[in-house]
Amino acid sequence: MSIKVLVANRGEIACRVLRACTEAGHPTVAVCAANDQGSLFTELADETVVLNGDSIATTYLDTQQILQAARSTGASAVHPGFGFLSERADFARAVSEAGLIWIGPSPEAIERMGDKMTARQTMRNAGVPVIPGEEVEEEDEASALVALREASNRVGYPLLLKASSGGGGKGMRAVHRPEDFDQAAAGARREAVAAFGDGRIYIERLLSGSKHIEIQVLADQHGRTVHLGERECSVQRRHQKVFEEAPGPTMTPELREAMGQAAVAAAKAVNYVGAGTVEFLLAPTGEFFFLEMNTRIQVEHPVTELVTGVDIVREQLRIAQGEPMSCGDLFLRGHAIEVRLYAEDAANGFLPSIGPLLVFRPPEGPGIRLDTGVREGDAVTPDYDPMLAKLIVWAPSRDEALEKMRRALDDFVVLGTTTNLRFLRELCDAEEVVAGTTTTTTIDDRWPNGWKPHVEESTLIASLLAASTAETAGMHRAHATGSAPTGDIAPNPFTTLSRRFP
Amino acid sequence: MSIKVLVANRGEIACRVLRACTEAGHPTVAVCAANDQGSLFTELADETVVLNGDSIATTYLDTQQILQAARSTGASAVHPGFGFLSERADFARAVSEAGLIWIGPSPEAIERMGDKMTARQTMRNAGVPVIPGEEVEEEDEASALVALREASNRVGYPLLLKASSGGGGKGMRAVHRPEDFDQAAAGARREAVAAFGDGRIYIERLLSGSKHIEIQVLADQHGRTVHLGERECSVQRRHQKVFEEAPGPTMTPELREAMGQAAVAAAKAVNYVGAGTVEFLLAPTGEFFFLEMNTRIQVEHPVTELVTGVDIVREQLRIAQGEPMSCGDLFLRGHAIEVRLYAEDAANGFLPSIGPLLVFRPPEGPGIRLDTGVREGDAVTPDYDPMLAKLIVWAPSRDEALEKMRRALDDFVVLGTTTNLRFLRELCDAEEVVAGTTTTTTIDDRWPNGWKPHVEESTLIASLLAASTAETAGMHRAHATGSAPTGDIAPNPFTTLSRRFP
Amino acid sequence: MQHTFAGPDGEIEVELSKQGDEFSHQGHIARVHGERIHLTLPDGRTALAHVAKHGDVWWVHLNGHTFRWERLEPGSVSTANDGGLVAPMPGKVLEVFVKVGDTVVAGDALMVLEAMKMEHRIVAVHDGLVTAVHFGANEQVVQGAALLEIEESN
Amino acid sequence: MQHTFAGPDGEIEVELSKQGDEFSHQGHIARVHGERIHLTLPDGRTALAHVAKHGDVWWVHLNGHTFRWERLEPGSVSTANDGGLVAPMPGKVLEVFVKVGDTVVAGDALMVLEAMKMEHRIVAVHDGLVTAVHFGANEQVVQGAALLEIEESN
Repeated sequence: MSIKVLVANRGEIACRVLRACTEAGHPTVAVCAANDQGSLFTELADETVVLNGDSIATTYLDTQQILQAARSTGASAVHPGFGFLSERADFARAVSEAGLIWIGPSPEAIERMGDKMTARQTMRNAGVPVIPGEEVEEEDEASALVALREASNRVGYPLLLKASSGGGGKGMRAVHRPEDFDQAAAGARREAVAAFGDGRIYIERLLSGSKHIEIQVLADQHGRTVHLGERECSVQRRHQKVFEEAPGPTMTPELREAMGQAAVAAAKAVNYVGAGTVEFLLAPTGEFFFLEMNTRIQVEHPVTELVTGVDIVREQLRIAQGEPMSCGDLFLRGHAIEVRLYAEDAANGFLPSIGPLLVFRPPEGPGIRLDTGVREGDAVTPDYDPMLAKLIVWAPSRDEALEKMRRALDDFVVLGTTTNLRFLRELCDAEEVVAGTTTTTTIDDRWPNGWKPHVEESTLIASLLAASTAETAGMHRAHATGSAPTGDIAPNPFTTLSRRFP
Repeated sequence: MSIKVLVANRGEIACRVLRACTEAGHPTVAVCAANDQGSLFTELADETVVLNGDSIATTYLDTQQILQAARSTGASAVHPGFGFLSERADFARAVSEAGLIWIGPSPEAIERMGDKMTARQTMRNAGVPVIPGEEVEEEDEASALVALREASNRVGYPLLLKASSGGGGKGMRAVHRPEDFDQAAAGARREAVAAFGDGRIYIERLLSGSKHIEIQVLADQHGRTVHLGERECSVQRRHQKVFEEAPGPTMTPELREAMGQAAVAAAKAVNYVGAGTVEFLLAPTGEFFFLEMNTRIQVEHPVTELVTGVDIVREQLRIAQGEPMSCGDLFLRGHAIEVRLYAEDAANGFLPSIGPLLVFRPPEGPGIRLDTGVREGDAVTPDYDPMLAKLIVWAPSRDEALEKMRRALDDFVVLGTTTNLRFLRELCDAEEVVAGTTTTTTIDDRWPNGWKPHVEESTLIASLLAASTAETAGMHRAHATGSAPTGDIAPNPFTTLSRRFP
Repeated sequence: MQHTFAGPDGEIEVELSKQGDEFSHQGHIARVHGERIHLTLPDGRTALAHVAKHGDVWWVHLNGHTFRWERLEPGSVSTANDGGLVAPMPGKVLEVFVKVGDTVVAGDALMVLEAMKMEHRIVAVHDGLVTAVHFGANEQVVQGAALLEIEESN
Repeated sequence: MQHTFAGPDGEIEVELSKQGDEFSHQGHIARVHGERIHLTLPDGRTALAHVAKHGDVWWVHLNGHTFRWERLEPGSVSTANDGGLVAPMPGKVLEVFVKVGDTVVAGDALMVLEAMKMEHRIVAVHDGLVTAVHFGANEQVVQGAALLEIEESN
């Protein structure tokens, strides 16, 4: 049976979902803001509806406009991707009430997991271990800050402030000393209000030396709930993951079974349907603690797909249509690694950067997958998240996967915008990454004063020779009218600024 | 241990091997003819040696020059790829005698399998069933033709003439009526002499309605010989495969085991070491017959890699270094399909075409692999084989793999040179392909008078609108100095000719 | 704006209308977007076209099809169907089956050419009289060389 | 031919030699091949460079590294180290921690800017005196706008 799917998202995840729908024979509808007209994902859809508005709030977050787009195009289902409206229970409810298929879990499940404070309580009740900490329900800013301050003393330092509606590192702050608490709490609240419209903050003990391990779950409407094994996503900067892998390099079959069962229990506790991820911290002691459940497809889902052979997006479509999952028993094969390519200056505190993608040539060869929403000629603007692509490799063993990732990163050419490519490449040589002993603080521990690239003298000379040769040979004249974008894009100023943005 | 690998090949297989070597940490050397300077594979190598000569015989087939290149660069191993020198026992011997590692089986194994008539006799002795037929050893042209004519009467019609040194459909002719025999035999001999320097021809009964099933084998120097399951490659035009898949759609575990064991027996009969492929015809009766063994990596190896999780080229490198194979027991997962993208006019008898690759945009998305030796801006010339790329997809099931292949082919953009993309796309809808009942004559049976594309009126109008709009908007002016190649390439004349080349 | 193209089935005229930045033809609408063209079909579906020009030929990719439209300047004549039997690529003549004065019927083999490592048989597409044979066996031919001439009989 | 580039560590001069179609500098050799440059290093290894120019900046990819070399016209002055505190991208000023006349030491927070959905703290890179503050809290800034001025103390 064919459904007409509206994808309420943009960028690489919209591309991922749209292609899966096309392959499954489902007609597709994209929605986009005016500044996304002509973006890759709009070209992959059968139809595109342009949303009125000049901000994210008035376009991709505008429930009414998106429902109207579904009505006007005759769409019968909505896929929210991740971010944006994907974890807004009210949107899920509105979609269902409009008679459309919501490709995701029930609004109730989203609510109970999406509010991180409620989720902690639900998990405690279900017997799933949670990180020691405290929730603060005060809504008023002044009294919330007081209550947080008091709670901080009971939880103890170092601690982590987190937004109850949070995600993606927004509204999150690590605090190591009581004297830094007030400024951090105010900043976290402000960022949370700006990003989510909800300033409630809770406190968790900061478990240093821990690994971030998450379990992918799938549940269909026929009562079957399974887990697809773990992903390790410990390596983070600014609380955002940059290096993810499956299986976890230190995982044992026994621990996988225990964490998998805990994840299945977590999903069942909220009658979960669809694809979801249960995140845990794995302490050096071997204990694991529930962090949160993401009630949607996850950025790093490809590594699980590559080692399990399950197409998670196709399963989402099947489940939403009421069909049973097609995947069989869990069987892991080989090793997959994903790195996130960001438009950012890794040598300058990972500050986001902008600019044209004059050249964008992903690496080629077997075992390499690229999930992206951009192509050569596009431009990186300040309007959206600076993630350009996810580069994923698979190989029969972890060592071979790392070898493949190194080669792939060496071959990835992006010119015109500063990216973290070289940082990711050197990360693949870091002792902890090679040994598989990464924790959530690996980047900070390894580069306490920030990362700088290591460049051989001969490579530096050769690069200057290349620039001089290109200038003398007039190579820019061909480029000027060729693959370069037409619009008037100012040069990226970040790399011309000799100061730090910490 | 690191070895320095010279790749004695070009195009996509050179790229495949060079990348595998780089990932494994082995330095690389490419050799190329002057007209291949700057080709993709030369840019992937650490060093490139340009071979003197203006023909394939004086460059890629010049054993002495290639050995000299190995000496001058200090290479310690030679990978021959497929085609060219890969099945020349004298080259394998010369490489070993020069103190270099030959990444392939022994010269003796190549000789016994490479001469198809000797191989048939060896297999008969090893108890492996061969196709009814006759070998003719006469070297003199006139007496060979007489002997072949006599043998043809004993074998019976329809029959197949094959070059004893043959491969890739060269020197092969199907003959359905005695009155066509003489012309066909003379043509096969002439083509065989031109292509292989050996005009010996043998005759096989033409088993119509059969499937072409081949078994991938791997054998290391520690006495382990395994098979990696089958590939079905029945769909052929001009005796060249265009559509390959694994596993075979009608294969049973019992038949796989029987054919796998026969393939292992065939390899052991010649003390085989390395990667090789044993080709069989599978008759509608369920009987299978040895066709030939290819003593090298095979064009269609990717489908086996995708369903078994084995990196065959990496295993070749390990085996040649004397290490045990790293792969475990055979475990198949999902389904893989490969199609071969040729620069050819499928609507005009599959006549090869040439031209610039003004635009070359492979499809993107999970589960898609492209093995190619070209990129946008290159040109297709008459100098080499017209295969541009292999497009390979993997999905959890055969139906999903076909769906993915259809989407991938629809999204593959090649402008400037006529290709068989649309033919491959419509092939994916052919009843026999969908049902998995393809045989070696499927293309001829389905399109007895040649294939023509089916184009909807609306698509035709839209294409004319696009051309008119592009002309009016001056879109070629940007292109002229951009991605288009600089050299003076004449327009491809094939599509302007209103006649058939059968 | 009027454009004339030669395709596999002869000449086609296109009458292009422009309104703002939209071009249209027979209910189909086009908009240029960078190096691609966004099309809207009469039924509301959209399609993406990639285009590139080489010489006088516009190559168009659309809905999984690739088109090759040779643009004819107003007043010029299409070269697509002039019937000249020219060598499609450089190669070597292996055999010639006809001589001047022979009558041939459609489907008759005329010549065998070796090119791109394979043999190609050249076949008459219509009945006619051979009026010239420009090459013999073993002669090299360059791309575009006229091989033989056949006067069509009706 | 002489070229001057500004990079992260200041200005660098390159003295380029040309022989036939080969360019060289300090024992390294370059050849243009289409839109790529083939390099030969002194130890005989080869490397492939991709290049693209944007404004005055040459972007170069080589051996897994990406370089950004701003070309300086002979006689011009690099803009790379003029110390002007300009907004790196469009955004909103959230907080200003200093006022005109304040003395600051390297590492002091000066301002918090919201851009690309995240907060960025702008920090003094040297000791000095604040001589101008051009924006207050909640003001929108366009890319390239001068935010504040600091006179360096020695």
